[in-house]
Amino acid sequence: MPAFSFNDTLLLATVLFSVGLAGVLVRRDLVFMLMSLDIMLNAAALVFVGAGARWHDATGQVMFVLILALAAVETAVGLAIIVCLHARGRPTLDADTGNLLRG
Amino acid sequence: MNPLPALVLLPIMGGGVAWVAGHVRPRVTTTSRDASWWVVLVTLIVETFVLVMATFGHPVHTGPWPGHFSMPWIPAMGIAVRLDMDGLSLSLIWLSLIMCFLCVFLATRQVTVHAGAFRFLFLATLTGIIGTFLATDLFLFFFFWELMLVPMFGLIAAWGHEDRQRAAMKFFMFTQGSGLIMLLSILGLVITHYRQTGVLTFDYFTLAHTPLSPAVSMLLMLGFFIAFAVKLPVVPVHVWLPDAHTQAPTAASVLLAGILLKTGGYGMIRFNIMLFPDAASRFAPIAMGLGVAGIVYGAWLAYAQDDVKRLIAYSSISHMGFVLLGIFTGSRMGMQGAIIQMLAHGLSTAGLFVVAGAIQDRLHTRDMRCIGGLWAAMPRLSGAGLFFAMAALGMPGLGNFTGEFLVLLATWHVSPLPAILAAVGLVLAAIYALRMVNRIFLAAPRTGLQPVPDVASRQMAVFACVMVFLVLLGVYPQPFVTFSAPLPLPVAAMTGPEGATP
Amino acid sequence: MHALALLAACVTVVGAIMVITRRVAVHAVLYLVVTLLALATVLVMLGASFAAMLEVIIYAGAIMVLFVFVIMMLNLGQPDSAREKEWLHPRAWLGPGVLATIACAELLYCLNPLSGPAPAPAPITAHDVGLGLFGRYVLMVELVSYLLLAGLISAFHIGRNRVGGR
Amino acid sequence: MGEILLPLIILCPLVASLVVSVSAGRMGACAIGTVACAGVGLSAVISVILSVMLLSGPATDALRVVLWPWMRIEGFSADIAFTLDRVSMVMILVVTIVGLLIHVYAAGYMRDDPGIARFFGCMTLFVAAMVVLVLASDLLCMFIGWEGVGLCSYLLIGFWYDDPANTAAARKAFYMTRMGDVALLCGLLLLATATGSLRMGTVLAAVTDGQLPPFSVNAAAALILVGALAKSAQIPFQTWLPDAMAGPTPTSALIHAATMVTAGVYLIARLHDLFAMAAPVMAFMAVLGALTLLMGACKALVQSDLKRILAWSTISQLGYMFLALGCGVWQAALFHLMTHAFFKALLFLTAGAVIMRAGHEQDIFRLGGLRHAMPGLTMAFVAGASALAGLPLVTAGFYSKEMILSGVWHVHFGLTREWGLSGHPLWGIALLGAFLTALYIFRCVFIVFCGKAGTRAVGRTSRLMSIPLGCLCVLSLSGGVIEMPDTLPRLHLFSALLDPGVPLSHADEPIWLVLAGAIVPLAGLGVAWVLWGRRVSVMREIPGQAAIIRPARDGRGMDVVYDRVFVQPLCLLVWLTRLDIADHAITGTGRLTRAASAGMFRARAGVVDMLAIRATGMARWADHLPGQFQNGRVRWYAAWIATGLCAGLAMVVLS
Repeated sequence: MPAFSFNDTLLLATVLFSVGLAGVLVRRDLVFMLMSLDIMLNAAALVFVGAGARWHDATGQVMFVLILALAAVETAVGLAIIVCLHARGRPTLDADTGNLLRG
Repeated sequence: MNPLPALVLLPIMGGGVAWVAGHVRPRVTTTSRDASWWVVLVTLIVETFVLVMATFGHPVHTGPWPGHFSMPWIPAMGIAVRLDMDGLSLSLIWLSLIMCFLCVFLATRQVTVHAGAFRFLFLATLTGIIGTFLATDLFLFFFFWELMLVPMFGLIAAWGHEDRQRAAMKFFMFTQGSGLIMLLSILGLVITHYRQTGVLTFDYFTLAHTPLSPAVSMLLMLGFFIAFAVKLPVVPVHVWLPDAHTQAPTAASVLLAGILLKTGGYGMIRFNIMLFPDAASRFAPIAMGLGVAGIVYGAWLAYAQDDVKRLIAYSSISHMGFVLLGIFTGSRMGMQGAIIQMLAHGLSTAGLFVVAGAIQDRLHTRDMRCIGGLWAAMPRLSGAGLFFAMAALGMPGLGNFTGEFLVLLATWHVSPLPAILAAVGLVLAAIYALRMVNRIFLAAPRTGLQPVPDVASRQMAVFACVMVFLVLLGVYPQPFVTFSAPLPLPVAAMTGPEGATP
Repeated sequence: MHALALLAACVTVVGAIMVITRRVAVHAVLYLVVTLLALATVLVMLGASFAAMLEVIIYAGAIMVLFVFVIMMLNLGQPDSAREKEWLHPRAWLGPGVLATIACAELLYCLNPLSGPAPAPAPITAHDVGLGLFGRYVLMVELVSYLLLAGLISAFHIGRNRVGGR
Repeated sequence: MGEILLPLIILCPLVASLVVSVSAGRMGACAIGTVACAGVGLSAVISVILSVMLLSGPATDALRVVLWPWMRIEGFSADIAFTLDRVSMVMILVVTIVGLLIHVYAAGYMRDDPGIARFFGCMTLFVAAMVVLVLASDLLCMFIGWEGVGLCSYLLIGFWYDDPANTAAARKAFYMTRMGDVALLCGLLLLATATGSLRMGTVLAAVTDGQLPPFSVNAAAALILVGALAKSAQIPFQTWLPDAMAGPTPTSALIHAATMVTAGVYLIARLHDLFAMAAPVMAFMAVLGALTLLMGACKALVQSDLKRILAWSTISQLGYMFLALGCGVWQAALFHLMTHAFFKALLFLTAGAVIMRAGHEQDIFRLGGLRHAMPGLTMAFVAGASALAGLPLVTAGFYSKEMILSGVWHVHFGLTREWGLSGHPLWGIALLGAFLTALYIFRCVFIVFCGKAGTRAVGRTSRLMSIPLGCLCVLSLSGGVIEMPDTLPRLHLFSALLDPGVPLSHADEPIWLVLAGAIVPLAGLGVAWVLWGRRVSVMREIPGQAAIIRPARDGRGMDVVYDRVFVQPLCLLVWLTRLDIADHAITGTGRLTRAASAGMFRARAGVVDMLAIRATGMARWADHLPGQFQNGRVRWYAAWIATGLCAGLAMVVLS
């Protein structure tokens, strides 16, 4: 019996995804949101790889590579923003204060 | 060369040149005529020549009516640029041109800022109007119908008086909303035609022969009727007119009263009576009721107004009630009475608006309470005002009476009651017209007024022309009647349907 | 399910939970690194060794290091812990928590018909991935390069503005 | 030749009017006067020439000129056509000759008035409109004249527009006549629908050979009668004429005595065939005429304003004419119309001269004793007064009134089979009216000219004004000769003139009938002499006299009633609905919705206060939903995305 059936992968990915989602919603600090975001990304990547393994198709891993690239870029830009916010002298990294685009 | 497309495109091109001219040589002094004014004048003169050529030129007999022009526009949908001219549209175009000359000569004093833009919008409205009168492709008709509104909205919103934004918005909302209802019925008609004959076309003549069930034809007819009822202000939906008129600059309100209201009447004749004859006859009692209500209601409210322009606006609602009554009597006499009434109303109300505009330019107020008697200060202007007030109250011997008499006679043929009620409207018309005359012309002059210049003799000449037209229309209307009779739809299907079969 | 697989899955989940519950940013980052490594093991078990390797090198290695570097540089840790505590007041996280659990339950309920028992005997090697990557998806690789370039420029631009103070 | 001259009659005054009004500032007063008089004079001359031509020709022919087709539409055709036959000849002579005399008088009377150009513009336009009305052979063409005359009377009554009372009187006159015109128009519509054209010939032919059902004949006759009543200020519409005295005196003379007010009588006279078919309408007209006759005479008896006395006397004389028309003797009505035009114009012009010389004083009690100051005017006024009273043999009024009385005596209305109204009671009322007429006119004569001296008269009446007075004196005294009652030498020139076919003379006319008609005016003169002639006026001693006179004097009786019944509620209603109801509704709904949302917001705010801060966030959300929604907080968006996700999945789960 293989170590990890597709069913389990989905189970794990779902849990990870919802944990990441909770993290994004709960934490008001931008850094924590970024991290939770990464968890969610990984959950998605996991599903891809799981599917690839299940149907024995390399595409899963190709998508995995892309997600990695995406995560990299996303983190880079996120951190740049955080650095810029911090440099601007904002006391806290509260996501809610940055709401200039209010309707 | 076929004059019709030139007739439609010339004003808009002239407008463009006027706009450019307005920018190139901005207005030097208020009195001197600037470049854009001359451009407008030249455009109008050339337009008149083209119209003369169209009127007396040899009729091009390709289409069912004298003037015809057709060019495929969106073949896939069966939409073509079809322009057809018969007596009715020709006479209304002549009226539009007279209105424009009237505006150019008399109502240009207060347009000092952005004169070029003002002239462009003015001529754009004229294009929309002439297009509406000529288009016999329902899509093209709708296109010109909407084209008419936008520049007029601009004119009112930019050059209007104190409360112009609200008035312009109200005007636009009303006419635009009803226009959309018309679009629905146009599409409904085209689709039913397509389902039955497999021919997808917007052409007026082929669509006229679509066999419709009574319910569907009544529905489509109502769609058209609502759009034209808002334009020709019929009582419940007339609310935009008084505001639009009081806030519009003189030239715009002359154009609005002179011609835009007539497009409503024209539309009713062309698209209600001639397109859905049986539905129209079934709808006639209600329409005549609305007409009579309009007459009495308009006159009633005109009496209570203190604002000159608002009073004139309500009086034109009352006159348009006659037009509606005449159109729906169903007989040719009623139709011709309505057309004469439209022509006469155009002339008399435009005259009244120019007089009111002149008073407002000189005294900077429209409130009759604080305009004292003007006869002593401005005998010529007051004389013109008196003449046009007499025309407005339907003095026999002037155009309005001829129209009203024919409408009343046609209505009497149908049933005496609406005719009597409409005749009561005549008494109310006398009441408000004379009340106006006795408050601003024949009244004790207000003390403390600095001397006000009277109308220049040149402008009086233009007034005189309009007066002559009115008297001619009143005393010798026969040529106008034969000239502006709407030609009936050709019974046989049009020669070769324009629409492309998909 | 094999014991080792279970262990890896638990570590991943617990790590993720610890990430979102920590008050101090540095602890959270370290937990995140742990989670990623656990995830790599899961990937190995799925037979995607190449993916696991990438995960460890790029994700855990590069991105998380960047995270740690930024957090350390901006010493976001200590002074904010009191404020974080206030933010983590139950009233704050109750709503989203409930929301997340609902989402998770629905996902689980939906996904179970999809997963069949079928086994995955042969692992997918780097060779297959390479073929796929530069075979059918060569265009996507180019697009990804553009994405990275865009990310680079924007990160540089945002970062640089700090000096200008605009 | 006639074809050219006939339109000229209309063209001359029209051109004169145009010239005068266009040249408002530039022409001098006398130049304007001459142009106006020339215009009217020319048309008078032409009408005389044409009349002579007509009289020389055979009796029945008429000169018909069709200028151009007015309206040619299927179902209706009308054209601008003019006819000069015997009836319109009489009327055109009256209008143009009396008009000319009044214009000559007015040239002198209005010389120093600044608005003389506008005055003569309107006067000549009036004559032109009146001529159109008289000569029109197409009822619609007549309607142009009919309304034109109303317009000119409005402009002339409100001539001195500085005083709002004048313009109010002018408007009142126009509204009243306009109501009648609308009724007339409905009558014309009825006839046009029935007969397809409004040419008098076709209409009368269609009516006489019974193409119209009796009901519509009666309806048409009734509507036309209402139009005529309004124009001639009879019972229901009589309040506007006394107020119309606000205009200058020549206007009152021309319009409100000689021509316009008699237009109704002329119209009915021309359509007598139509009215002959409508017996009930004739009876109603006769009764109405009699009532107006009495009411006018009583009112005139108590007036203190000289011009108002003459106005009420005009109304009562018109009552005579309508009585005659009602009794079918339209020739008598026309004859009385002619003589009335002469002596009433004379009275008005003399009154105008008297008022002008007495410093614009119109109250007869303050005038007093003017016979020494202005002997000529006194003689003219007495001549007019005697003609009005109808003193026997010597005045025209006598003959015309005699003709009416005999006509009324012999009439018998067979309204219903058993009940018929014979002419005798009407004759009695007419006789009483004659007595009252003599009474009030000689009361006026004695108070103004005899008695103690009132205000001092200044200046002399210019020669220009006295010539017309002289002519009118001659006309009003000798005018009646051409039509003698039978007992005297058989001389029926006038009725022969009108329609030679029907011999009017009644063989068995009792002699005492004529005598009664002669004695009554003399009796009236005597009683007036007793009451007001002697030094001490007996009238003042009669106790309780004030009680009777005061309500009637101000002549506001019917006016007050009309005002309270019609005008006040109408004005109130108009004021109430001055805001456009439809407009009000639409702007109202707009305001309503805004108020509702604000109200809703306030209510929401009250409830939410109790909840926690997030709840207050929700309240703000209620006020401006979209703004609140995009509040810029990233997590807020994330939360909503998550909710969306849950919702989507829930749908999948549940379906």
